[in-house]
Amino acid sequence: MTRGLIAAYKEIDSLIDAIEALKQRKFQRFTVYTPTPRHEIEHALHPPTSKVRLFTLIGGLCGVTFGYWIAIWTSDYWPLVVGGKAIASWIPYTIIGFEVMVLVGALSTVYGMFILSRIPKITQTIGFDSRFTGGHFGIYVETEPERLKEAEAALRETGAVEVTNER
Amino acid sequence: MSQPPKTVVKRREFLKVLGTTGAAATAVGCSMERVEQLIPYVVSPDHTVPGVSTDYATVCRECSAACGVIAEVRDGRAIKLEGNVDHPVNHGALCARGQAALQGLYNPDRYRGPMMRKDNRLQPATWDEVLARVRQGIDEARAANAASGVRFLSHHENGSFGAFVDQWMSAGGFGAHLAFDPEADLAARAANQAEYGSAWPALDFTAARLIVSIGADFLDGWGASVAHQLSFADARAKLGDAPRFVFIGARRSLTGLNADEWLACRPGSELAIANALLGAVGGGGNTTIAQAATASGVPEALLQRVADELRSTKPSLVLGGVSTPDAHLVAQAAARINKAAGNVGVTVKPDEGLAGLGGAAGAPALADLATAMNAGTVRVLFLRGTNPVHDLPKAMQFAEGLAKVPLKVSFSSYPDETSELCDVVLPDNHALESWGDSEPVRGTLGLQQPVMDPVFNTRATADVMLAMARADNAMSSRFPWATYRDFIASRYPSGRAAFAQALAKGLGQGTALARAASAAALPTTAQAIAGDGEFFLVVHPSPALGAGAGANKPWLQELPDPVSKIAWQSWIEIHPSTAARLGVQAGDNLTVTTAAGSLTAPAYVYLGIQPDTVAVALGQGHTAYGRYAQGIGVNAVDALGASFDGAGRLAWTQAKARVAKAGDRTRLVTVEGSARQHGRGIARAITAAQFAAGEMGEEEPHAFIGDASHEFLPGLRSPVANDAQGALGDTTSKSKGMYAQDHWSGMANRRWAMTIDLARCTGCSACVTACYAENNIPTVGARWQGRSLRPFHSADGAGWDNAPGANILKGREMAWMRIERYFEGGEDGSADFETRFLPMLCQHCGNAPCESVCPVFATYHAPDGLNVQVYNRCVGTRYCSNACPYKVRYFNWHGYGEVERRQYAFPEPLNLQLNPDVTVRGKGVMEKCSFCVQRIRDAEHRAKAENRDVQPDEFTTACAQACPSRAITFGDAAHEEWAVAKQVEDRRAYHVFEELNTYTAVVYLKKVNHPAAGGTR
Amino acid sequence: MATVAEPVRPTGAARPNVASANIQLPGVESYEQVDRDISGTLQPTAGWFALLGIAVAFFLWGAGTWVYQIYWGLGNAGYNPPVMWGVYIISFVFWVGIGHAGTLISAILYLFRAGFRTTIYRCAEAMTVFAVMTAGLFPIIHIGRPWKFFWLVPYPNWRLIWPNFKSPLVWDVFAISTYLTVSATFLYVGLIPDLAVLRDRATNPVKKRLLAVMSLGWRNSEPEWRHFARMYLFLAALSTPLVLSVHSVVSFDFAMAVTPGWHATIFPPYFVAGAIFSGIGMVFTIIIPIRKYFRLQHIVTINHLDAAAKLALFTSLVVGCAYLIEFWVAWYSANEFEQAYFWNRVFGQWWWAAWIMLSCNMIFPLSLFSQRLRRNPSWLFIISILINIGMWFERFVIIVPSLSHEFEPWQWSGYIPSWVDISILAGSFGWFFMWFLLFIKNLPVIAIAEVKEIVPPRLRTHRATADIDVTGHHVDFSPETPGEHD
Amino acid sequence: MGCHAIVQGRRAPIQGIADRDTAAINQLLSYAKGTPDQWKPIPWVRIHKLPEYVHFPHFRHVNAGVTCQTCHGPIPEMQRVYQYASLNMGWCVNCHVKGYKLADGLLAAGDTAAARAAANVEPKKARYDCAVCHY
Repeated sequence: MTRGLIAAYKEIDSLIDAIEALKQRKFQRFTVYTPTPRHEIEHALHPPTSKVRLFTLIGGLCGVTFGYWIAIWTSDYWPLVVGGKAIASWIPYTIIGFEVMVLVGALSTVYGMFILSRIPKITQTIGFDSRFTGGHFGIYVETEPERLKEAEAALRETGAVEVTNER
Repeated sequence: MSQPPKTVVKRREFLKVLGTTGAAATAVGCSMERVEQLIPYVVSPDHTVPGVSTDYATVCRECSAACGVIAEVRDGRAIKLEGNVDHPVNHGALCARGQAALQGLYNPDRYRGPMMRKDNRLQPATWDEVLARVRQGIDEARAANAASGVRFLSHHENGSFGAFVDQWMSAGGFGAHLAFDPEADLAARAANQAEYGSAWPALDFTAARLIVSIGADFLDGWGASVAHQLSFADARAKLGDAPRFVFIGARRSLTGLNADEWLACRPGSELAIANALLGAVGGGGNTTIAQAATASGVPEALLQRVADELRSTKPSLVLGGVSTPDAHLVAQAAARINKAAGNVGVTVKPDEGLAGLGGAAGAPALADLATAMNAGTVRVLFLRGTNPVHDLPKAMQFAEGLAKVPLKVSFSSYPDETSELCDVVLPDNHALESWGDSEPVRGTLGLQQPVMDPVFNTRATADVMLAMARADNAMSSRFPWATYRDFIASRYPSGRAAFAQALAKGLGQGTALARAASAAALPTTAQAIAGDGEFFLVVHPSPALGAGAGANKPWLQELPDPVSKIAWQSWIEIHPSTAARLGVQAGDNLTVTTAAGSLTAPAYVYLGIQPDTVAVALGQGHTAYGRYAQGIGVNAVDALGASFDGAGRLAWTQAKARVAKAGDRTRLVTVEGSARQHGRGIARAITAAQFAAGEMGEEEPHAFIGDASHEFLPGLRSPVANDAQGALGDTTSKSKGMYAQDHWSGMANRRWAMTIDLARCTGCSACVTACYAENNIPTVGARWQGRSLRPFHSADGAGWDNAPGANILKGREMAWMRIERYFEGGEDGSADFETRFLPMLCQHCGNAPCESVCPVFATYHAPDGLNVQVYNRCVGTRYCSNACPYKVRYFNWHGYGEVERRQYAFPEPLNLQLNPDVTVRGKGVMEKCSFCVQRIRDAEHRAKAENRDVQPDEFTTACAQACPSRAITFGDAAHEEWAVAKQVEDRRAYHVFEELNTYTAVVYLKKVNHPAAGGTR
Repeated sequence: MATVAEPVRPTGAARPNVASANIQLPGVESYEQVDRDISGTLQPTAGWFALLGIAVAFFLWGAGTWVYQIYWGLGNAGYNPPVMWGVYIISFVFWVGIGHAGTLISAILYLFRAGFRTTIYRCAEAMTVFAVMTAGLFPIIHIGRPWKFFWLVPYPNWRLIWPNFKSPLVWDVFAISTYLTVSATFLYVGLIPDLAVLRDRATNPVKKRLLAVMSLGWRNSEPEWRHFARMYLFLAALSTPLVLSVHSVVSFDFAMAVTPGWHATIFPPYFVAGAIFSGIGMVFTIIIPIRKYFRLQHIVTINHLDAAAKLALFTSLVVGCAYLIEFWVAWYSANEFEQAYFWNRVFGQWWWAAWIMLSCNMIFPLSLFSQRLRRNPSWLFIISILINIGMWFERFVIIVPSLSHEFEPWQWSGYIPSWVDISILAGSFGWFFMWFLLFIKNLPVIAIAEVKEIVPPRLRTHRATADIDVTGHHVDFSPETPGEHD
Repeated sequence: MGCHAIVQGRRAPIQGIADRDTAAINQLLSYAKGTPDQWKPIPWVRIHKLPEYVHFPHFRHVNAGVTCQTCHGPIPEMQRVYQYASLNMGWCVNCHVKGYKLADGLLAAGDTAAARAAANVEPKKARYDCAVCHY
């Protein structure tokens, strides 16, 4: 039985029209594919801002805390004076704090991106066509079987080069 | 040491086993996995507790002064020599040559046993074989009625040995015995004998107000250097009241560099000057100042001023010690000046004189011997401790004569040029392995006892001779003694029991019956300096190598010459103006040609020499004598003919020479970067006048914005100088751990520190060698230790840079302590320049720049003020050395401590000398002066064991202990009772680069200069 | 095959500038062509194998020399105390510096929206990773006991002792390892969409599978792009201070010591500028041959090079200024140690090194003021080589003369690198280019997805050559949609 | 430390402790046959070995009252002697910093009575400055 429809587009304005059409017809669950991020699509969909930044913030804070802590704790763990400097000397330790902040912050950012965009998912290719990484834009519409006709119509009249059933 | 257990482990072998651990003890890695076997003593020798040192008092035989030494013996092997504090000559000090005696003892090239010439090659033999051969030779001589053709040539030794040999020879009806010492200043001895009635009067520099030395290098090899240096330094330590010192000579030796004024005179003109001065003090003399001035090239006014000074200043001390053919006359004139100036008994003390210096044979006697040998009348020749083939000019034809002697018996312990020509070698024990006695000063006996069993299969010559005597019907009756020890003991005035007691201190009362020196009248004439060529050739003994005996000891080879700072090399000293005239750069090879022969060596451009003079040092140019001596430099004697002074000493300064560029170059193996301070105030001085006037003398020249306070005492009173954030200074700070004054360990209550008095320091470098000995510092200059130049090289070393000192050319010397020699003035090449010696070692800064940059805490600041280097933690980033303003950190560029590396610095059995208390550093780690932390810990252990605190000045560092100038003081600057704590408050005290805010623990005391009236330096 | 685009002759009105270069790609018609042309670089050629062989040979020679050095000790290198740091640390700083251009181009220029970065940043980023990999080796080669290097890393151990966090070398460990990790991550995540492209173009099933794993199942869906863009932005935001900090920390290795010539507050900015300068030099050295031999002139257009050349010129001016200020400060400080050192640097025993540095970094780059030369790839290539040489000697001049002419006149010395130093330096170039050559034949050297951004998408009403702004947005096409104004 | 001054030839099993390896002990005796000048040294196999760069004065520890067993373990119970303590740096430093508890030492030595008596003796600390052991 049918899950949804995959439509491939050659032109971006056709894609935008298709998005508009689907929106007008109150289709909720559809995914847009594009070989490269286009602002036109953003404007058409105006999606919420990504949550990645939270991961960055938390990661960064953990990093800077750990950086300072490891430096200060180890200094006091076995106090040895060098060059007549204070044993736990926070000024140079700022460098450690900073570097660890960047490290952990960056890694957690990437981690956040993976979580939010559900990758890695190596095997699942439902609702995807290999042309979408090439030259074609695409839309995958998921809907109840009875509305498939309506969706197909919307996609075709906006100029889809091809509409296929995904099962 | 996976070496199988011996069925019967002899003590000596056991020592070797131990030795290998010593060498394996590198910081590179722990070797817990290795299965080892410990071979203990079966029956522990007396007083020997494993791991605990025993001290034995004995006598140093490295020069004729016969200083008293204490040998530190650990597990049956001598690991360190220190001066005997009670000894009347050296009072506890010890020179570099004395320190290096250990490397003679453990020299890897010593004969391991008796040798005999078979198919024209010296090959190992048994004692029975060689003794039989010797007996056979003697019998043949007797059979041929030529017993008198049996001769004995020995190194002149202070003590009974000479008498013993004489007795032995006469008992056997053999010919005369000659005792020879190439370094002995026979001229001075003879003149002294004639004028004072004592071969070597005691010289009291402290009593003098003016010292005039006419070529007498009393600090480097002339007579008993250590005794002179002690007295000289004490005199200089009188600061404002110290005597002024004028040096007269063609070349500024180490002694000359310590003079306040140098009269650069033509070689051979010293006699004229001496006579002129003699006249000036009203002692007769047949030369006027004007004549002397023209003869010597010294400006008349200058000479006149010195003469007036000598007349007006009382008491004074005049010394004559030139090496020209008229040396005896110069010495005589000097002695007469002292008489006329009333110095005898004041600064010159004949009755307290050094004894035992008399009785050495002159070179003419050796010439006669050589003639006899060439004539074939010598049947058997015994040689002991002397190396005439190297030390005597070719013209004397000693080697040729030797070839004509049927049986040549050498007692030499080393394969030197002479013993290599002999038929039989009966290797002698080293002085530290044998019995003996000496008479350093009249009435006092210095007792020499073996401090350990022989390293090799050697026997004491005296014992061998006793054995031979007992086996000989003719002689046995006159030699009742079983061993030489009995012989010595039997002669000990107050009997054997007293003798045994005296051994403990190494000193006793009595006389060693040194043969009375012949007080023959001195000839009143002398040869002139002969030869054509526009230059005078001055040949002088090397302060470290002497006439050559020291050349097989890597410590002495590695020790930069105190004057030229060149090591592992021969060089020709030439004046800048002359060099410019001949277009000679430093390092250009020069060929010096005299009638007798020629020398080729790199030029060293030296301010302290006459423009019409070139100088070469003795000691190098060995063709045998072991791996460290062979193939290095030239033998200066090759340029000398058979010309002697009136007392029979070979005249080292005897010829004129032609000097030509050889065309090629040899890089000078020098440790000198720049010989000028560039106004950086590193070695500072103050004139006596300023000092008297209470001025400060030279100050730190730069005071730029951000310059730190010059108040450095706080840095010395507390172990750690306060840091920028003040946490260490803040008494309430909690995070100070063991650095808190009230910490339970109490470590932070001490601040180890050192003062170095530049007024005393003479730059003799004894401290440097003492440091090598104490701290297992590797020598890196040997020919095979050079770095590889090609990626592929064969095992035999082909493809390696085999130039001596290749590592030092790259600045890789490891001396934790170095003596920097800075010149002041004389940029125009004039003789009016001053020299400042500055011992530079780790300054143990309170705010050490090296510490904070180390990523792994391998160097850090200990609570007791030490700047610690932890070898086994070091990863070798060398960042600390970059940060160090004093450049006193040294890196192990090669595996000097790894047996399997060709750079291995302690070839067996040299490794037996390694100090078990100090880690042998491995490849790739940084090292530096530790303030002898092992001695600090040892003192703390002792104190703890005796349940007390470390007493003030209870111990000191190796350098301070050895210093014959007593210039170095070590101790705890945080406690007033320690000497160093008082020293740092001296008005002359300063820190090097104090504006860097390093709060160093090494404080220098400014040198005090005594310029001539109106002079500045 | 696409035809080579003629350089766009700029009109007097609209001169390309660094901020918004004329980044149009007239030679590119369609997204498919982008895929085709860029993935066209991936076919191995005989020439490539030859180059790789040479690189590997150099690398092996260097590695062998290192083993030799470890066995016989560092004495085989040319060190001449007190010159305790030599070729190895010079090369360390050199390679770290090279790395900086990558991050600058991929991160800082990204934040500045400098569009010309698009076609060159992938190369630069790969270069960064490999350069930092190379640099990371040198401290280990340099230290006396490399097998103990791990002691610089803080980890719980039975010795109960930790690294000294006050030591600039430990800062280095943190900075360099962070930098390597972050830039490698940056490179990889940037690659994910392109890997997806390759995956879907791949015919060989094994390769397809491998690419599928590497591309983590990326599908170009809009939400993926949304998070991706955000992530990319924050990575850029973190990398920007990171790249500035890394070379500042490296400069602290010197600035924190009291050594004359090192102990200067100017070092961090001076080093960062120098690093970026040298990095851009290396980018030219790499990108110019690539664009020529792979015929990518229509993608990496002359405008891009022109813009990059301006950046090189700018950093060169900064560096030159720093050189001059150093001398001025030495004079103004009235610190005679500094003065003596700087005099020795230019007129003393090291004059030759100093003048190589000054001419290559300060004087020759001035030629880039000429637009004709800026737009001449051959000249840019020559200049880039000169910059590489000059920047290596800048580090030489900073390290060796300072150490050889320090406080203590008695310890002044010289320095001559030995064959060991040279071999290992050569080996490091072999190592670097080995990795880079492997990279260009296995991964897209130009960011496919991002190049597509600046290629006008096909429109129903055929306006393929419509104007687009720097971000590739159609100037005259913005559908009226809600949310446009948030 | 003067252990094994006397070696007993054979000894029967007592309190369930097995018979010692008498063959080995007899071999030990064989080294001391005849008069002292015929004695052979016993090639002791080294079990406890510190790296050469660690300076360890036994007497300081013995004087401080550290019992042999604290570091060497229950030697008498060992059929074959093995290295009891790790002897690594952390092990040393822990004791230096935290201090040596006499009670524990005595307990290890098997002297329970004395241990109980020493229950509340202050732990004996030692310096943990690097240069105390490494120079």
